[in-house]
Amino acid sequence: MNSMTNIKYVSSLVENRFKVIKKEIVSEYQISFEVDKDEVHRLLTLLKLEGWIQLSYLSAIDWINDNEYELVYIVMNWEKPVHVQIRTRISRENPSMDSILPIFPGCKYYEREVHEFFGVKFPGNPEYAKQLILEGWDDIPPLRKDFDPRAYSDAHFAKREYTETFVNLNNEKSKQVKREKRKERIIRVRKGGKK
Amino acid sequence: MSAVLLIAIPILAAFISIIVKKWSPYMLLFVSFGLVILLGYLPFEIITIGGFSAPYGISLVVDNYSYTALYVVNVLFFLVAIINVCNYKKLGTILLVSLAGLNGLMLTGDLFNLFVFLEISGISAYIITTTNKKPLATFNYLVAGTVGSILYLLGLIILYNMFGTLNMQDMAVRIAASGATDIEVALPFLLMFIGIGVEAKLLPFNSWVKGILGHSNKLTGPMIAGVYAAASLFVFGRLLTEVFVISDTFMLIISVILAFSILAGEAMAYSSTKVREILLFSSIAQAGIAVLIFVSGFTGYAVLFISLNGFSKVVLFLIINHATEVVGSDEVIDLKGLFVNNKLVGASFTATVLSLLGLPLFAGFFVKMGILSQLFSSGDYVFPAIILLSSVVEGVYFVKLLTKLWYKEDNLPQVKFELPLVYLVVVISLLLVVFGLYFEPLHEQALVLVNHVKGVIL
Amino acid sequence: MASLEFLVIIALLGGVLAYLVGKLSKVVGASLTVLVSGFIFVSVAYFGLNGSLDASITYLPFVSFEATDLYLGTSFGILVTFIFFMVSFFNPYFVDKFKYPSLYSMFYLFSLAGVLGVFFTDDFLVLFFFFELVVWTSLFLIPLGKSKKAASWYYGFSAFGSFSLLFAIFVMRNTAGSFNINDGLSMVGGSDQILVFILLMVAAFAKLGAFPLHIWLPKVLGNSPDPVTSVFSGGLEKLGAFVAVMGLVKLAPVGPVIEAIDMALGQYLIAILGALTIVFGTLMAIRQDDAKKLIAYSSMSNGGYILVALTLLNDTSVSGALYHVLIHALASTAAFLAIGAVNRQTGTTKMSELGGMIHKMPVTYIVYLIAIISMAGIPPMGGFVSKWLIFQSVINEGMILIAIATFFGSIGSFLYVFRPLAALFLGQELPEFRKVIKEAPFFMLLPMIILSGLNIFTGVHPSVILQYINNVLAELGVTELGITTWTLSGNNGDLYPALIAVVFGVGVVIAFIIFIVLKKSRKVDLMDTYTAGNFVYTEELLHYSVDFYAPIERLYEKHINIMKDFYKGIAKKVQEFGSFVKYFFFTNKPEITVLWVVIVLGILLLWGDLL
Amino acid sequence: MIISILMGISVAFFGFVLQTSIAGVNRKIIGRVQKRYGPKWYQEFLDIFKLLSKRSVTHGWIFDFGVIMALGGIIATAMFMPITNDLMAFPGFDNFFIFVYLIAVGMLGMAMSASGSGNPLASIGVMRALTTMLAYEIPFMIIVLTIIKLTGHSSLSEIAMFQQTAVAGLEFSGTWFMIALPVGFAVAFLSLMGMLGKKPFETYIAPAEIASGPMVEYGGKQLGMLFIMHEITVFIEVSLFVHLFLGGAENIWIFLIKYFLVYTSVNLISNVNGRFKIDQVVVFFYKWPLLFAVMQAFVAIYLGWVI
Amino acid sequence: MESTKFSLLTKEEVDRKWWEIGDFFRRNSLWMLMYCTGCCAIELPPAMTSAYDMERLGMGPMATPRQADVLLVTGYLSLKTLRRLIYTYEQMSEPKYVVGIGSCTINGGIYHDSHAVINQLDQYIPVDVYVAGCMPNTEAVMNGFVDLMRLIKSKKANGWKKYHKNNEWYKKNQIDSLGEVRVKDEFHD
Repeated sequence: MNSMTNIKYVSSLVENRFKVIKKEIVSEYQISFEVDKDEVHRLLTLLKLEGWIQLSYLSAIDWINDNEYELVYIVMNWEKPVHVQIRTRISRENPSMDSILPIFPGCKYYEREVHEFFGVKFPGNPEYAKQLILEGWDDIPPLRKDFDPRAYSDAHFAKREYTETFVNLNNEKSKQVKREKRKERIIRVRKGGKK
Repeated sequence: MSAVLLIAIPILAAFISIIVKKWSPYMLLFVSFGLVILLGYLPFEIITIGGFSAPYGISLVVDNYSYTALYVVNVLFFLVAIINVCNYKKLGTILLVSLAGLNGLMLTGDLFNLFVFLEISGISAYIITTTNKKPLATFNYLVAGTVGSILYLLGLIILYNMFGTLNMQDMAVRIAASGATDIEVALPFLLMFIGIGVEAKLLPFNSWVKGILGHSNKLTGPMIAGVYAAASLFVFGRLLTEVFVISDTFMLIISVILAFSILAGEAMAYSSTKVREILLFSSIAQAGIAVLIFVSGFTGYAVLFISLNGFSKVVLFLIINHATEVVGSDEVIDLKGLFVNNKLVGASFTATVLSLLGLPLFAGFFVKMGILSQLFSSGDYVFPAIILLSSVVEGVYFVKLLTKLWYKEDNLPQVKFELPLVYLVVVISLLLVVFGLYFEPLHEQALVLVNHVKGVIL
Repeated sequence: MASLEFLVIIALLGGVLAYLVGKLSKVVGASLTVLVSGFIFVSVAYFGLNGSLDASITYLPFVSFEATDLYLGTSFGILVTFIFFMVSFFNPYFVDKFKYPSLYSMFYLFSLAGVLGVFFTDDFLVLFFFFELVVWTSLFLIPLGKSKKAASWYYGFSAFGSFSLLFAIFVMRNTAGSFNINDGLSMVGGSDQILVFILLMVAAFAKLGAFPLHIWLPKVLGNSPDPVTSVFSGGLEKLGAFVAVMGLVKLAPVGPVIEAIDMALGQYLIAILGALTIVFGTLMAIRQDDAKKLIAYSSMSNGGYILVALTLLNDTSVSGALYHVLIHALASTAAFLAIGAVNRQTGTTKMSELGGMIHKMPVTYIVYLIAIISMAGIPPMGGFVSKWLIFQSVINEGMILIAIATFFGSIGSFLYVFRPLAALFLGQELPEFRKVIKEAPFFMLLPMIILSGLNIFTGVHPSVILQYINNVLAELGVTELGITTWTLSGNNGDLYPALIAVVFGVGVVIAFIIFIVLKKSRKVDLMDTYTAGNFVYTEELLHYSVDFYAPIERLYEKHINIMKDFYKGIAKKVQEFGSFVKYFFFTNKPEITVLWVVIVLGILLLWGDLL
Repeated sequence: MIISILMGISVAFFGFVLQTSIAGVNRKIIGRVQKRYGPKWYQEFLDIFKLLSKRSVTHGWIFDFGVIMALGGIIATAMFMPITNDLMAFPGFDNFFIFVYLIAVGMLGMAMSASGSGNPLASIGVMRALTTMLAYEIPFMIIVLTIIKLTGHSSLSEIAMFQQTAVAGLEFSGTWFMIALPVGFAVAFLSLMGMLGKKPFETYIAPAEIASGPMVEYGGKQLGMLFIMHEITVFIEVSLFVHLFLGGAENIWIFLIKYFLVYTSVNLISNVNGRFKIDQVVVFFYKWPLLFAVMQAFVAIYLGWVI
Repeated sequence: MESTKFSLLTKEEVDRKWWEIGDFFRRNSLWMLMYCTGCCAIELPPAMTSAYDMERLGMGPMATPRQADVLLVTGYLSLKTLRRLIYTYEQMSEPKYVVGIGSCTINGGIYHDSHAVINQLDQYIPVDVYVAGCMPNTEAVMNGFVDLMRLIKSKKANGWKKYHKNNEWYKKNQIDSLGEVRVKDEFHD
């Protein structure tokens, strides 16, 4: 059972059941499908029944110029070692996606993280709005493309001001001379000269 | 003023009361109270009815033993009668007849006459127990009672044609003179033993006790467990000390029966959850102990033990039966917290129980000490061990019962004890405490009875 | 010239009077117990010490006392009456919570009367009379507390014990002819002596709560109200010790002598059982969550010490045992009173629910600290002296297994006495107690302070009391312990307790000087502790008191209540036997009776020719 | 009386100075074992005095009183300790049980103030310290029981003298108990490591697990005083071991050498060991050490096989 | 100068004398708190091994802030770590020193533009010695410790006094960037 048969098995399994917008074999053990938003739940249930029992990761990508978020679900099968990525696109204005808590209970924290960093709502997961990592965050979700961290950093954290003047050591010869002498001495020692 | 009156007056009153239905309860009270007074002037002598001498005539014996027995039975009877006279009016005559039968049992010196009185008191007992509204139990009691008395009669007949006489003293003299071996005499004595054993509630023969006392009411409980039990044990004592000659095999069987009935009685009491059952099984065990003392020959302390036991059983059964009537069931759970509201009755109940257990400051302590010291002095280690072990078990289940009855927080059983019962119960428990502290009079009484040698009349 | 009989009557009448007064107002009735027990203690102690207790009898009918050269009885008597007097201070404060307050004070004084009678009599029957009186009067004190079943357990065991004592008394009477204690114990011989020895030991074990018969101790001491628990462990257990002294010391050693350790087999078996008591008590005490049950198991293991010491029969061991009786009484009463004070303020003694009592109840804390130092046998307090004496004799006899048990017991006692200290008094102050709790009232503190003062005194200057114990030894016929005014001399080395206390004082002074000289440190709130950077706001999270010795408990968790199941099994057997007989004999069908009559008749008939 | 008390104080002070310097030397030896220079020999003194000079934190009167009681109890125990045959503060009263139980006062003081500090880690540390004490104390006491039974004395100086000179009357006298009771010596050495809290049995000051156990909340002077207490405790336990098994000391130099050898060997062994889990410690001591201790005691007392 | 007689030292002189002696002990036995906040902490273990041997200088790791003298801030400080760091710093016993290791403590280093990392440590807690370098070499760290010891000797390492003197300034800075120091989370409410 090498990986190729698994990949073929998965792609055949998904393609003839769902309208796959884009299929891409990412690597020897990873394949990704882009599917419409409302087919995601059925697809994940099917994959789970077929043995993809572990939800490895759930994240979002912010396509700001398409004005869309792309949610990525990565599921893993222990018997047939293939990572399957399920990608969907959701609109960027008040983004929301039904939670997959009933299918993969593990998604509880991922969804909280995605909400905290991207602002995607997940109705159906009771705790998606709770604060997870950022303590007392008062700005827009930080991982959105339109968020400028540098501005935030300048606003909140005082920076160290450096005066631009160059200080030349007044009566001390610059260190460059000392470096050449040391280089010669090393070459001389290497040639077996006196120290 | 001879002892015959003790039997004659109640029977006469019984017949009169049939005619005058209305007054029978007051006549009952008057007669029983009169007898108690009469007992004060009773001379110690043997009355031969109609002048016929020993082998033929019937003789009534009034000696120390029967005097004490009469005293205890009559006082108990009177007490029970006072409490129950108002609500058991119809039973006036029957109670008078039973009083006559009991007095006869105590007095008679003649074996056949004993059988007659046994029948009289038995029949009146069966009728009294009908008030329990449990016909099957009464029927069971009837059958067992009659079987017992018939066996007694059979034993009596065998003895009669062996020795030709019916009089106890005469019989004892003849047995000793005839030099009959123990084995021959053993069969009639065993028959008589079983006969009386049924009435005295020894274990294998007392299957009627649970039915009767288990569903007893304020009259039958004290009457059967108190008065009749004391009477039958006195009769048993009379026979064992006067007449029986106990061979060692016969002794072995009896001691097995007694030991079994003591231990089993306690175990059954430990395992039962109804309060009346606890009391009746513990009285079975106490009956076994009483017979045991008679068999080992210490009449003095046995009499004390029986009378104390009688009084205590009357008190216990009165309280519990009254509470059961009011509450409706005698399960320990339902009676839980009974004494929280009526402390006086509870205090006397506890005092009686503690004296039954033989704890100090109560009369039971010295009686138990007396019994044990005599058993030990006769060099027997087995029976005291059994008695002590049984009293440990008895102590545990009585303490469990007491803590349940005294301690309960909410919805206590609403039980009101009317004045005469409370008065009687408190007086008896005070008596127990007084005799517990000041034990001299009982001790002399016991010594007087101890040197009551077989066949010799004081 | 206080006559003993007068004292007993005072106690009984005092009880009745306390009952009547108690009917009017609970607290006055209870404080009457303080007066009566105080009067009795003072008269017993004063007259007992200078030996002028007269034993004439005028009223009580069959009672006969003996007080002249009865040092054993007087020493026990003074100790137990003292404990009763100290504990009675607690009565007025606890009595309003009981269901039957006036009954409580009456039975309290009745048990005091019983205790008085037991120690001062020379006649076995009188001893048994008062012994039983103590049993049933203390029986009714127990249900006033939490559990009702504890009373029946208690009665079952102590009735078993006292009835075996009664059996032994009558067996001795058969040989000695009279109920006198001394010649009863000395004259009995041969197989009777073994029987008497076993029965006396059963009685002692039942009353002391030693190994085979110890089930009732934690159940009763754990659940009964606090003054009753202190009276039980301080006073009533000493009856068992008294009977143990009679059985082990006055009675000649029983059984063949084992030459390796030159001890009689009977004594050795009792020593083994004593050792088992120590080990079992310590193991069970370590895992208790309820502080009272824990101290109950500790008094069980201390009872084991007394038994082991009594069996060795040389001067250090018997004096050690008697001294340990005194020390254990003082220390465990002080500990129980301290926990009682906490119980009265907070209403619970469960360690998992308590914490930080020291901030509001410092005096109770110090009393408890001194009590546990003495219980664990640490030098400045009395426990060290008695344990030192016992170790001297155990090592001198060279008994390894018993030495292991005693060492395990003394180290284990340090473990389990520390557990309530840490869980109850120290640690975080739980918020619900912070506002409600305040220090125990003065009259509750008074007995505790007196007891801890005595704990210290018995540790610093023991020879005063050991002097008195010596003439008890002389009376018992054991060689006396070598004492000078300040030092004790054991088998292999001598001890100068006052020097240890002084040196300890010097050490503390030095440490205090170091502490004072240096910079004053900054007072910080208890919640401001190192929590590895987490911000913790609730006290419960920072208070470690639930299953304190988890690593040790895990080792023997599975077989804890072997003995409890054993006794429950017995109770079940009796019940089954009862219902079996009931089922078999008591049916409503009359023919069953006739059947049995015929069977018995058949047996007799067949008897004739078979046998 | 006053002179002997002053003598005692000086013994305690001597013990402190001795042990602190030897501990410093040992840290240097351990350094050299790990091929590095290791700290100055008086580094321990520097640490202690640095701590004493800092301004620390207190959690209430019991927190301070416990430290004072601990240090006081340990100083008191050290005052009883005999250094050589004749150099001791209270001749005749240095009973073995005083040491075992007075150390318990120190332990109780520290335990009290640690759990008084309100930090759960401290209470867990105290619990572990007491559990390990229960474990290592029993085999040690059995071996000491045998020694006391053989010598007939329970005071340290007599036991030491017993081992030094062969007295005609007593059949085992004259040989060190290290040689006379070899198995006992091994068991006692294990218990000594438990007592000193050295590596395999260092469960109660486990810096990684419970942040140095009872010492969690101690800062400046309290921690300094506890360090002094720890040093004096080590002095007591090691010199106890020296007197019991290595035959005490005729003069001060022999004592120093024996002391140094024992402490360094313990330290070296402990530095190559990991740390036991708390359950393993209890189970470990109740398996082989207890068995050997009992066997040794039985053989020595009843069968009299002493080398 | 009226008399050359040995004049009694005034109280301040005595205290100063004691303080100098205390400084001698404090600089020769510096205990560092094992609180590794960022990636520069990897430099500390080599400092303890035989190559550089921190113990030579009398330095050693200690488990809790109460016992430690030196707080090593190694590497970048996110907001959450800074809150815990301030709480730990306040728990340390006086006199305490802080050594900022790595350029992230100096000017935010490579994370200077991140929303989560602070840029300048001494705005929030007083820092005695900085060791520059994005992961400074162990020698540099050891050199930093030696500098600290020299500062203690010359009585210039009084960061903790500054923290007391202008506490409001520090507190204001902390509140400005952190919002609040003692936060509640879902587990310890």
